[in-house]
Amino acid sequence: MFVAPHIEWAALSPVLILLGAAVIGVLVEAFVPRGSRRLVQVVVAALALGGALVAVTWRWTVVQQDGPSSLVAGALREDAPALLFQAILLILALLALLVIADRARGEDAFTPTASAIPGSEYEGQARRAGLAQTEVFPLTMFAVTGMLVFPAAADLLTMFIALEVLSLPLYLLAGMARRRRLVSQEASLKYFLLGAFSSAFFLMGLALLYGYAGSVHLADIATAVPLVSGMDGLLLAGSALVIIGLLFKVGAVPFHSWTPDVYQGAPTPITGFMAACTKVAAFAALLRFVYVVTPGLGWDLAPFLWIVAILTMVVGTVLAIVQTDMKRTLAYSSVAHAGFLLLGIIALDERGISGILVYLLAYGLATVGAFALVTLVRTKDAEGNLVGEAGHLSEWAGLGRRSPVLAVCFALFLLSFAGIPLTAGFTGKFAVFGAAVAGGDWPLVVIAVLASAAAAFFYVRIIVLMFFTEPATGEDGSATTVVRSEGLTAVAVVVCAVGTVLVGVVPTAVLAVAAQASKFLL
Amino acid sequence: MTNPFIPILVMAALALLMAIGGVAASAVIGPKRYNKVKVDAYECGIQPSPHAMGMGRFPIKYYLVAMTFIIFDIEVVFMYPWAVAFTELAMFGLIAMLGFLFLITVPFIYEWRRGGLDWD
Amino acid sequence: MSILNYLVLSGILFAIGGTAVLVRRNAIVAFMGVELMLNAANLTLVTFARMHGDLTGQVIAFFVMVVAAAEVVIGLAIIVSIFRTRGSASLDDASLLKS
Amino acid sequence: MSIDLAAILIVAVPLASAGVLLLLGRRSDGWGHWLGVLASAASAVMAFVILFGLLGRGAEDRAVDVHLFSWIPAGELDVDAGFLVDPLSATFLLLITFVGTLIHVYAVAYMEHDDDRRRFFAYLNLFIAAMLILVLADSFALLFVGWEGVGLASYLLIGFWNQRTEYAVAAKKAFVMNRVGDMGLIIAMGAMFASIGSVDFETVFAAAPELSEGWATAIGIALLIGACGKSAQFPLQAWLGDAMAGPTPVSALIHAATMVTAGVYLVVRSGAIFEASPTAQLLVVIVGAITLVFGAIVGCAKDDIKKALAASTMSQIGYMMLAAGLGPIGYAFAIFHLLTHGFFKAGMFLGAGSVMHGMNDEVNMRGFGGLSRFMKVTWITFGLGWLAIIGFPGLSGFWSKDKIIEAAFVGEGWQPWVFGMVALLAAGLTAFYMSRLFFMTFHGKARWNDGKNEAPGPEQHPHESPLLMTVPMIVLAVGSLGLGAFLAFGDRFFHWLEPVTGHAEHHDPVIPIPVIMGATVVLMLIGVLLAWRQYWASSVPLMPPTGSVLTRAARRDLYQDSVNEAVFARPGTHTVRTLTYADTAVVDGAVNGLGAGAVGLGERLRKLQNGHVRSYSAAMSVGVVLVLVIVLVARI
Repeated sequence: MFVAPHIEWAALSPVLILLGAAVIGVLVEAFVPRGSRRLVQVVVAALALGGALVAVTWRWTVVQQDGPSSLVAGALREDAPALLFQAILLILALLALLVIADRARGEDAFTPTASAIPGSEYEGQARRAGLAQTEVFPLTMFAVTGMLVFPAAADLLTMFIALEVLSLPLYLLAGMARRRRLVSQEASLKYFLLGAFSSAFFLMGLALLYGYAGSVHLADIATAVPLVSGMDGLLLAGSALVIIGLLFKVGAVPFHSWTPDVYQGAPTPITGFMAACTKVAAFAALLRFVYVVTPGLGWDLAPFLWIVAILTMVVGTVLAIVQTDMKRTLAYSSVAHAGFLLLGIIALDERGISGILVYLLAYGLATVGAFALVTLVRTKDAEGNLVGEAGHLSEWAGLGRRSPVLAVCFALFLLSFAGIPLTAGFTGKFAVFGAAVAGGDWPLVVIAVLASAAAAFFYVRIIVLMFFTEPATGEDGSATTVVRSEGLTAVAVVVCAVGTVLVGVVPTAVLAVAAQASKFLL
Repeated sequence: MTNPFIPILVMAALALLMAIGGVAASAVIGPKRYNKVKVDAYECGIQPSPHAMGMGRFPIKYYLVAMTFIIFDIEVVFMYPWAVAFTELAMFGLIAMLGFLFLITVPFIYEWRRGGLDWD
Repeated sequence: MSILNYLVLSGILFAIGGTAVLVRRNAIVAFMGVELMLNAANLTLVTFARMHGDLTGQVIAFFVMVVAAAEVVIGLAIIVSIFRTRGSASLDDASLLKS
Repeated sequence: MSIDLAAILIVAVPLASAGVLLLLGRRSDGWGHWLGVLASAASAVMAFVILFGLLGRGAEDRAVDVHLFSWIPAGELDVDAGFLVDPLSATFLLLITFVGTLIHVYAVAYMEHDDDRRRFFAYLNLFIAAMLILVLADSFALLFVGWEGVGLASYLLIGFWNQRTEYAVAAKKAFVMNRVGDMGLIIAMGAMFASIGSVDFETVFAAAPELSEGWATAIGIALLIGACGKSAQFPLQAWLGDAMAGPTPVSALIHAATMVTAGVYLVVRSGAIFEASPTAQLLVVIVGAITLVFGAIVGCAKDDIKKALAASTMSQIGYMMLAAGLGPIGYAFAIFHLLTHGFFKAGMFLGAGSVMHGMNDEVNMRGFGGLSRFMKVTWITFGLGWLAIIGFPGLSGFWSKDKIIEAAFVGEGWQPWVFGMVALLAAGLTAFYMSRLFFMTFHGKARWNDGKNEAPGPEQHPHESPLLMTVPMIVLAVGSLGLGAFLAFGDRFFHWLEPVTGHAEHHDPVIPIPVIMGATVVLMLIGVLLAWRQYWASSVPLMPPTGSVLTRAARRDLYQDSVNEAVFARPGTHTVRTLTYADTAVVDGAVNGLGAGAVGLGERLRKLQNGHVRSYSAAMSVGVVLVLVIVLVARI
């Protein structure tokens, strides 16, 4: 009755490497003395991400030769798009890791004692002792593991588990900011509660689809679509709920309300990591679900997806315009980007897949880079003590004159967000909008173009603020200052900037690879 | 053939009888002397915290143990289906279960080394 | 007994859970609402497993239980730490982040 | 050197120079400006290499496609980046690099006391490179890259003195209005892609004649919107006046000679599309005609010398637009006028800069007067520019403008009469306001404080500018004087452009040509005479006459002045006011309205984000329920 499944160890190697690193990370916490933990953790994590990237590249060549295959009794699917999504994820995670590990001014972005009461004597002692919450690294590794499984998940159960594996560490990481502990904890609570709420919907959708098809394999559900009649309700409601669960993760309206609060409250390096990587993973899963299961339902799900896409673009853009906090502005802009990406999902076209791949790469590079820069801009009080990150937009005024390099990089990322030609963002928008046009979704593209024109307004506003406005000093004598990174953040920013320019100026290679990857999904 | 549920019904009736009977008997027979310890809330034998919600120290250890318990207890749920299919899965199943147990042990070691199990 | 009854029951449980999340102020109770929703899904899964004569649904239910347990642990950790900071587990108090 | 290599170098050199200047930062402060000049000069040399390369070929092979690389090769969305060198783009190359180099030289002296001179030159070089990409592009996609590039450079240069808030605001206004135009271009590209499946010139223009009229009109109107944004044409003209906040060399190069003419270039280049849609063509002519009159009226009322020149630029581009909308018959005239205008207007802007240089950055013409004695070179060069723009027989402007007026009279029905009369009338207006500007600045009594008279303000010591500034002005003045005649002689310029613009059949205007010519000259003379009476022969009040306290002598002249004001200036002011109002209320309103609407909507939506988890989950639940209803109801 039960048959032992065949395990394709080689194909699982990227996931296994990361999982192994995460487990080793936990053991390091247990056995390595406090002083050397951080170094060991960073090295283990970086090696694991690099190793996984190599493994993914190797699997890519194998898949190019032998074609896609199913793994572990159909739980996972190894095909070109999945591998490419994983590669993008690993690159972005590696860059984000550099930012997470950076200790500008000898302090990382995380509280030394997440469990202590903020402002308590114990916390003060821990800070003075220079303690560090190095659990951040194994948690990050677990999250990346979940993300890596997400694009390849070929059944809903695997998808659900991967969703939880990537979410649970993020809930914790969101609450570990060094400064503004209350806000950080609140972000954590909100993220957790709403995340759990949305996964309940996902699970209910899973159950309904199981009831409809008698299986949770995406391929089985897809084949059942034309066959089983009389239970359309189950199928449609199930698909809708599963899609809603995924839309929550990508931050689409009206399931976006956690995004601004969590992005603002979480430690900034984590915000960058989660904004970039979660979005990549969730879109990968959404893409697979929509393209494999629901092509036959296009007509029924289209109104829903159209409305969500339009709302997401409009609400994200409009709310970004009225924000006064830098991280919140970027959060809403990420909501708007989710809307643009949904165009590629709706297109239901091969080009949609490659478009989304390119767009996500462009968006991810700019996001990691932008948040990395946000970590470096700090407020200084009248006595010259660093108080925390400069969150309010007005504090960014005149930055162009004080740290031109930083400001120029930030402007570059903003221009990429805005989709100005010769930046990666333009290539991405071009690819996605092109796919949507080819899919015949003209009205959506018109709205998207209008929304991105309006969005350019607030990106430009920030650039104007940085370059053409006098730096302001607060009433209490506080001022904005830029701290020197330990070097890691600088490396990450430079890589992101170079990547953004390269993908914008010579997108040929990236587009070619993405086009290759869009061929055999299913 | 009698209904297979009858033994369960009988079990339930007996359990009910014991529960109600015990309380009733102590109410009828037992001596009635009250003191502070008796009227206090019962918290698994530890000193009840004075005002659980609000002022005073929060019994964080208690929650820690509860969480540890929940997670390790629930993981065991996977052993039941494994036990059912043990023969068919044979060596593969054994190795897989050992791997699973190892993975469970890792956080246990972490908790132990970081002092999560020290009571004070 | 018809399969439909179980489905209706799980639907009701799901709705009760959802309502609890929406109306209860206490973070722990709201969270219990989420757990109730997960269990409603479990009931659905088991019901369908029965209907299809297939074990997948039951196996999934096991997985869901474990995931729910993990969620409980993390959720409690977050709620406890925020409670210790603020002395309250009310969701409405946690509204520093807005607009 | 081959044309291919020259075409690549002409862009690469200024781009590299800009990069070096920006990257080296303060380290290159000492010599950065000369590097900028050299880079621009090198481009000019390349432009001549290209010119002679093309002249060495037969008229038919004067089109070289330089393939650079495959930019976005995504299936059907195949976009190659390449340069197209043909007589039209070569003409622009010469204009941009030649005038650009002169202005670079001028700016070395003009910006001497600015700490950020190096950065200024970096931006100028960046502008040159972007503008060259714009005119060299062989597809709308690459053209768009240049289009955005010049927009960016213009934005950076307008806001160069960004320490002053109003300048930064002006820069932003220019940027936002340009974005409206850019949207037009993007939409045009989208429509091209939808209807033709490509955005490169060759394919699009080959397919244009077969295009259905609906598509052609849609693309044409979208392109026109793009052109209006960049060329400050009605109704997107408002930014140009404010753009004068930038340093004067910028106004000369970008906002007179080159960038603002990009719209005309776009319309001429896309001629094939406009020819497929008479509606779009008519719209181009109407837009040109409206701007022509609009700019002229505004020019009559402005007291700020740079703003008056800006209004005149707007008006002259209106001429070019009008010509470009007339079809093949007008293309060559439009480009011809663009070329001569590039010279005389740049020369006048430099002259204005020279005047400001000598007058402590004063821009109010009511505070000038009688400067001809103090700035001989400036006076003469500016005078030549003035004669050229009013169309004085023999000078550059005469040849180019007259052709346009004649062409406007060609056609059937009401159109030649209306557009012809507008073009004719505007020639008179042009003569009036340019003479007003010239006389108010250089002639009449000195109205500035020379230490002896009772004029208010600090004492002024007007002086001629250094050689570095006067030499470029002289060169441009020579161009204003002779370029028109040189090119018009034997129609050589029109033959040169023929491979691009196509051969235009000769048509007779509805009025005989000598009559038109005569009328033009008469109107011109009337305009000059009126201006002479008002601004030279009689004294000009220091304050604009409305509601100001004036000296007794000025008060006596007020009557005369107000007649003049009533005839020209007051309606002008009123029209300007109304138009400005319409501009603020309608166009800015639309732009701001979009912004304000978004902000209002945002403020409302913001309330939903109240920080309470429970309302977030409520929003999600409502979403879920709605989704289920939509999905399930759609099924039933």
